[in-house]
Amino acid sequence: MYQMDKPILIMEGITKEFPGVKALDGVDFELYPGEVHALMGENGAGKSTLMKILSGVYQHTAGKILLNEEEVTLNNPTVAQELGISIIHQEFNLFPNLSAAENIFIDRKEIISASGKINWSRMNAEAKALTESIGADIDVRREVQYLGVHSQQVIEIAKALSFNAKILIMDEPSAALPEDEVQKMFDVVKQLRNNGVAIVYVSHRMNEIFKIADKVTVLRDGGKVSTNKITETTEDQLISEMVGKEVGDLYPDKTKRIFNESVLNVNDFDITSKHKVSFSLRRGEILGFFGLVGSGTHTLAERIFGLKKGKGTVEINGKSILIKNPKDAMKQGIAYLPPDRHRQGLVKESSIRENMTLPILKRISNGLIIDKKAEQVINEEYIEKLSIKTPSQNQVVNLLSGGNQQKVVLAKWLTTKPDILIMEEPTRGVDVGAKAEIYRLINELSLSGLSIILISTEMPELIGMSDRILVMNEGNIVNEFKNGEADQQKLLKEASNSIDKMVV
Amino acid sequence: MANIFKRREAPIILFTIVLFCIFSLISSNFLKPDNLGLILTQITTTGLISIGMLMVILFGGIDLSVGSVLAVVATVVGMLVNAGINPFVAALIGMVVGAICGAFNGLFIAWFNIPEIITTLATMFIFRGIAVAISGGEWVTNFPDSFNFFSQGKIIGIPVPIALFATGAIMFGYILSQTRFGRRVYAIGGNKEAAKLAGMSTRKTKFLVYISSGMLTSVAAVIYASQVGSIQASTAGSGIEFTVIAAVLVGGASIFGGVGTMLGTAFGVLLMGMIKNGLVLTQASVYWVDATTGFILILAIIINTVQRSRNLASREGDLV
Amino acid sequence: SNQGGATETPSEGDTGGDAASTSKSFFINPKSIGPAYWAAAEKGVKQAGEDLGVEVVFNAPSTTDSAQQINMIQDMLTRQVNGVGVAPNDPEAVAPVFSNALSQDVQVVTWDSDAPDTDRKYYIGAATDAELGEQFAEMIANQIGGSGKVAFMVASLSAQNQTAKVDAATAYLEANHPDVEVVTTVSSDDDQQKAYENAQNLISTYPDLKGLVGFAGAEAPAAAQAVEEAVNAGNIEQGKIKIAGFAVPSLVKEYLENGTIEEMVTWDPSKLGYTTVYTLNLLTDGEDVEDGMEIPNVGSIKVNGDIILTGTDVLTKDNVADFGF
Amino acid sequence: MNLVKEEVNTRLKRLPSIKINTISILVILLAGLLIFFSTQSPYFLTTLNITNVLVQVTTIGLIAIPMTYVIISGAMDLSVGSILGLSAVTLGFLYESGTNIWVSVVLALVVGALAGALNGLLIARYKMQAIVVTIGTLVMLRGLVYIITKGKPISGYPDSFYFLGQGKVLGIPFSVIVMMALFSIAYILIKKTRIGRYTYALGNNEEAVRYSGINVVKVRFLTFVMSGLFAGIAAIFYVSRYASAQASAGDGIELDVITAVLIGGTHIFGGRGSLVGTFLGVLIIGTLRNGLNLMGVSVLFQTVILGVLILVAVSRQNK
Ligand SMILES: Nc1ncnc2c1ncn2[C@@H]1O[C@H](COP(=O)(O)OP(=O)(O)OP(=O)(O)O)[C@@H](O)[C@H]1O
Ligand SMILES: Nc1ncnc2c1ncn2[C@@H]1O[C@H](COP(=O)(O)OP(=O)(O)OP(=O)(O)O)[C@@H](O)[C@H]1O
Ligand SMILES: [Mg+2]
Ligand SMILES: [Mg+2]
Repeated sequence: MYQMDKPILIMEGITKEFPGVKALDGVDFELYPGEVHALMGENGAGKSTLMKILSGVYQHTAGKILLNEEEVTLNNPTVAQELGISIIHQEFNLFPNLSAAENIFIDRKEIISASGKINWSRMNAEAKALTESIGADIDVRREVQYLGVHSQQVIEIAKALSFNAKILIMDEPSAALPEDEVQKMFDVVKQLRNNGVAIVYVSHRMNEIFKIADKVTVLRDGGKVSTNKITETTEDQLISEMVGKEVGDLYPDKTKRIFNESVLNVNDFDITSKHKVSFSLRRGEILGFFGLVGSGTHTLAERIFGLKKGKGTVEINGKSILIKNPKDAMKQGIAYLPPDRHRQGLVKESSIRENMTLPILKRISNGLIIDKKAEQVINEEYIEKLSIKTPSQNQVVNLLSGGNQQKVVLAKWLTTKPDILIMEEPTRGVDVGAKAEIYRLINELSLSGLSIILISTEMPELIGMSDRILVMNEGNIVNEFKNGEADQQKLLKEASNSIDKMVV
Repeated sequence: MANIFKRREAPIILFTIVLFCIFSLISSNFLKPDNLGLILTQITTTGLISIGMLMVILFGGIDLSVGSVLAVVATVVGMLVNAGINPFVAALIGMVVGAICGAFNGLFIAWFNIPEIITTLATMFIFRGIAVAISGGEWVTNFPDSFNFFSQGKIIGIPVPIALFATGAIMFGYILSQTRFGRRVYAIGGNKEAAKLAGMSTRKTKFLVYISSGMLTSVAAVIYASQVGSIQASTAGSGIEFTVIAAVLVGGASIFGGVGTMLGTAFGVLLMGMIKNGLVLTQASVYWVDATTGFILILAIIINTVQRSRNLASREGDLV
Repeated sequence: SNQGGATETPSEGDTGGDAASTSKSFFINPKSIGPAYWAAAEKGVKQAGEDLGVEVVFNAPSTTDSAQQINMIQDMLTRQVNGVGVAPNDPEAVAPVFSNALSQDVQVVTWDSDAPDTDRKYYIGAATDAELGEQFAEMIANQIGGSGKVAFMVASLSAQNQTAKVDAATAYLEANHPDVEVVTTVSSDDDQQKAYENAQNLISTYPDLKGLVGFAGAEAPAAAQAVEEAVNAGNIEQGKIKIAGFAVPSLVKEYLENGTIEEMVTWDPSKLGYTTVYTLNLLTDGEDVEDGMEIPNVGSIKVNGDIILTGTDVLTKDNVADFGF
Repeated sequence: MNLVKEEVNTRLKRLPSIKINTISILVILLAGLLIFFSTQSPYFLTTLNITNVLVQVTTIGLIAIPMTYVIISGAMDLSVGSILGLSAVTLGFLYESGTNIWVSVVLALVVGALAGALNGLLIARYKMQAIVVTIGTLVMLRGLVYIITKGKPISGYPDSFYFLGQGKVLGIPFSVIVMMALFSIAYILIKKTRIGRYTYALGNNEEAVRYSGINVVKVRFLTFVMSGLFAGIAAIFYVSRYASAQASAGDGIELDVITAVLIGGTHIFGGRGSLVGTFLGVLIIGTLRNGLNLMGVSVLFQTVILGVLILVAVSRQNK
């Protein structure tokens, strides 16, 4: 059916210019049937742009694309789909108001019967079959807005699969998925590869690349740096190719840390009316939380920060405090870095300056008037401290790369001078260079006495950063791992075991 | 059964029924078949316009110009029938005129990317001026009897206005819920970017919706002219956009687009018509009519909101 | 500078363009622009401008909005017109701008709708609101045989000239026809469809309704249309519901002819317009109107103190064809 | 990384220039109107007429101030005209029934603010769609006005009260001074204070503001209270200027106000806009009306011209 030794796709000298920007500069890229080809690079390196060209969303300004040795013009997404190229975009592209099945088959001729009517039963059945083939169990008639993030990701994947694609592009498909779902997705990817589908896999997660990819291509500043067999390269080599220089250890040394006084005590604290948790956080400690989707880590964070209503008090520095809203939490020195910087973290059309001081405007106002000077000083301080790359503090955050955007959110919360910082997915979608910097920062902060709750679904990050890791499962804390005790298998096992077998 | 209550239209349908019962209790005349027929006839113009408005709102847009389009078409059709043109031919020409008005809106919105509310605010003024200019400021009236068909005629025993509205509602209800074009309208309203990535032409779809909306409004205009019997271009249909928008939104549509159904809209229209009729029938003091109408509207909105938050609360996710 | 086209009237085709520019100019201000009633009035205004060789500007806001109307009067005072004729949307609110006009030696009259507590020199109407209200009341009472239920239909619940007529009619019925019961008053807000639906709803609400009284131009045709439909549908008998009040002849012609309406009160708005310009012209020449004076195109007028009345007509199927509006 | 910098720089240059453009286009437009009308009418460019225009725009101007806030914050208030009517007749009703005029004024303002609070409560607290809610209150409050007045205008106020709408200070109408002062205060508030920051941020990304620990309900609530209060202020000047509180006062004014705000460059979907722009938008509408009136152009053509102006002036506001 296909020939493994002949490239199904050749992209030659692809150049893409946006007004004032050269996003891609003469990139060559080859793809063979039955391979998983990873694409890596820093934020803004051009990965998504290259893939959008391949899927007909953007048109290249120079270069050519050969499919099965024939030159093709991919001038819109439908053409690409008809040629067997389908893509899972980096950002979700779902219709929240439509059902899962409709999302998968939106605007497709296949589900229209001769009379022009949509064949609902066929569509729902096929959608169900597709999602089940990925090992997911979702109600395909349900509107997507009522589904959770991982179901949404499943739909994206199912949608891409529904085309019977010969080339499948996955642009950071794992960014929003917890570890166990990633596993399921990998099973699907492998199955597809065995069926001869060529897969482009874009990710910032190094461990995934080594687990799934056959080849890896690195882009830097819009140009191609290298293409290697995965067996012939190493993590360090990839990192230095991506960043353009050597990067030291990603994670700081955590061996010689001792903690005494506890800052935050949580006793029988309601996550929901049915679920209560207890734990304590000590000064300068990085306390990791691991849990799969629905485990309650996110709700816990929002409850402590007062974003979700509920009963129950926490004890801060020995005093019992009732937190009704974020203001109460901030008064107690709590800050919360939310998981989704686009939706929850940033006012993207405002400047860095305005974003950074949003939570502390009251503090830096003289009466009603904002003290511009003070604001600028604070901005300068944090832009430097966090080495945010920007020409000026008046830069609109929309124009920053993901890593720098994330640093702005972090800076925003550091300006509140918190004692306790809750961070959720602090490096989601952030490239390795920026990641290293963020880790360095987190570590420095904890050394200077800041107590940190680190909620993450990225296990290497948790293991590398945390002094202790608590695992949550179905709204309960099921286990605790001290520094050095945890590994990925153990974490996953605790997090995914059925609850009734657990003894706390 | 449980499923019925989960439907988005459930609250508005229930609310309409409750109000229906209340009016029936207060006024013995309300339940009479004649009166029920009256309500149905009276809602046909707003009803037909609401169909187009529903589609526009599904896109996340809004159309403020419908009243002025109605005036243009009613004036043109009225003058044509008075000039001796066959009423059906005149009505068809009216639909062409309506389609042109819709295309004009669509052009600015879909091709020049000017937000709906701005385009239609402008065309609301412009079309009204055109209508008055065409009429020369005169009343268009004294239509030939043959024109009465559109208000008093019957098709298989059903009054023509009701038949037209029902046909429109069923046809577009079907198109919206069962065809590719209809689902595109929902998709674009739900997520424009995703719709583009899925290869849909948002422009073409929008353009078509505005043309359909113009044509639906022109059918309403023909009924209007025939019912009212005289057209004053400067006032005909002015302010109708508020009633229509209110009906669509009360019917469960979201102003942010993507959400709303023909069934809900039909009930929204019915509710609005019933309030108007019911408040006269219950002999409420004339000074209280507006206040009561507004209050009932707000009540309906509140009920819709409660339903929406109940749905959201059932969202799957992180131990909500 | 003649961009106004349709409404500015520099006496097109007049004998001396120069004369027009050096002579007087008047601002004639209806309640709003657009409604055909005012369009009819405009004809008389223009005609008078032409006949008298004066410049007339006929303009108003597009809705019956008192604030915008006053702004417009103010603008025309800036333009230094010699006289203004106003049909006020709010009779109280025009007081300041009228005294302002007077202080600039601008002659002020009201027409169609009065503002008695202001500095206006004259009010020009077909008849006083009280007289009209009583005339309507008498007409409906007669038609229904002196007893039964009637409903009032007005264009606005807040317009002085409507409420004054309603009050007079109500009082007249109470005094002279105690068996006539006014069941309700409904307002169309100048919207024909609403007037039509109001009429339908009234017929449906009061099965024993005997009369509908229209107080403004859009009401009677809407009432007649609804009654005719109800008769055609067999819901009521022909002639059971009578219609009285004010009507524009051309709008009710077919209903008079087919018997849905027997008689109505009417007056020609263009005569009001003509008289307004004529009066302002006299006033600015230092002259005055006199009772019984003949005005060309209008006929003889009645002057009663500061009120000028042009008179009303009773419209029947026999004379409806004679009216040119 | 150079690439990013370069792009950032070109973007940077473009961004502020967009802002300047909006304002400068409006200034050019206004200047163009002034020049055009002064060639068309000798009465146009007189102190008297300019004063007239300024007085005439006070109602729209006063309401356009909070409307700018409301629209920037990503919402909409269609009920302002009805609130104006309600405040106006409240004032009239209270005074007529023997309340001291200044007490009546204060209570009328309170009623305006309360009506705004009702909108605010439903929209901010209970998260209902602003357009829908304010269509509801538009109808309901106007109805309330008719209940209070039974349709009759209420007039006859003490002379001291007429000073507000008709008096002058140093030759400048008092109402104009108040409008300018409120525009200035509102300008400072939106440019230099927290409230302004929150307003813009709310229109851009409400979630992010909430996650920043800011009480978004309170902020949004306040914009609606402010909207009601300013409609009340406009009502006071309205009654004082026209010496009458009529049931139809302010009917349909929301369209004028929104038109002015949109012409002023405020983004219909929120997040962007300015009070300077709104002020210019108000002046442009006022000048256009006045100039066309002086030329004797029928309002029917005036509205067509306004329609075309909206398309031309606001067409740059791409989504
Ligand atoms: N729509 C656009 N308009 C202008 N420039 C763009 C656009 N999209 C991308 N770019 C430019 O292209 C460059 C590459 O962006 P791209 O999104 O491909 O990066 P990426 O490698 O996918 O990054 P990430 O890891 O953050 O997803 C960016 O630096 C930006 O300058
Ligand atoms: N429309 C655009 N115009 C100009 N530059 C853009 C545009 N869209 C993206 N960019 C640039 O592309 C780069 C990466 O963009 P992209 O949106 O892929 O990033 P990201 O911030 O890394 O997001 P994520 O967290 O999803 O990975 C940024 O430097 C951004 O400035
Ligand atoms: Mg990308
Ligand atoms: Mg990215």
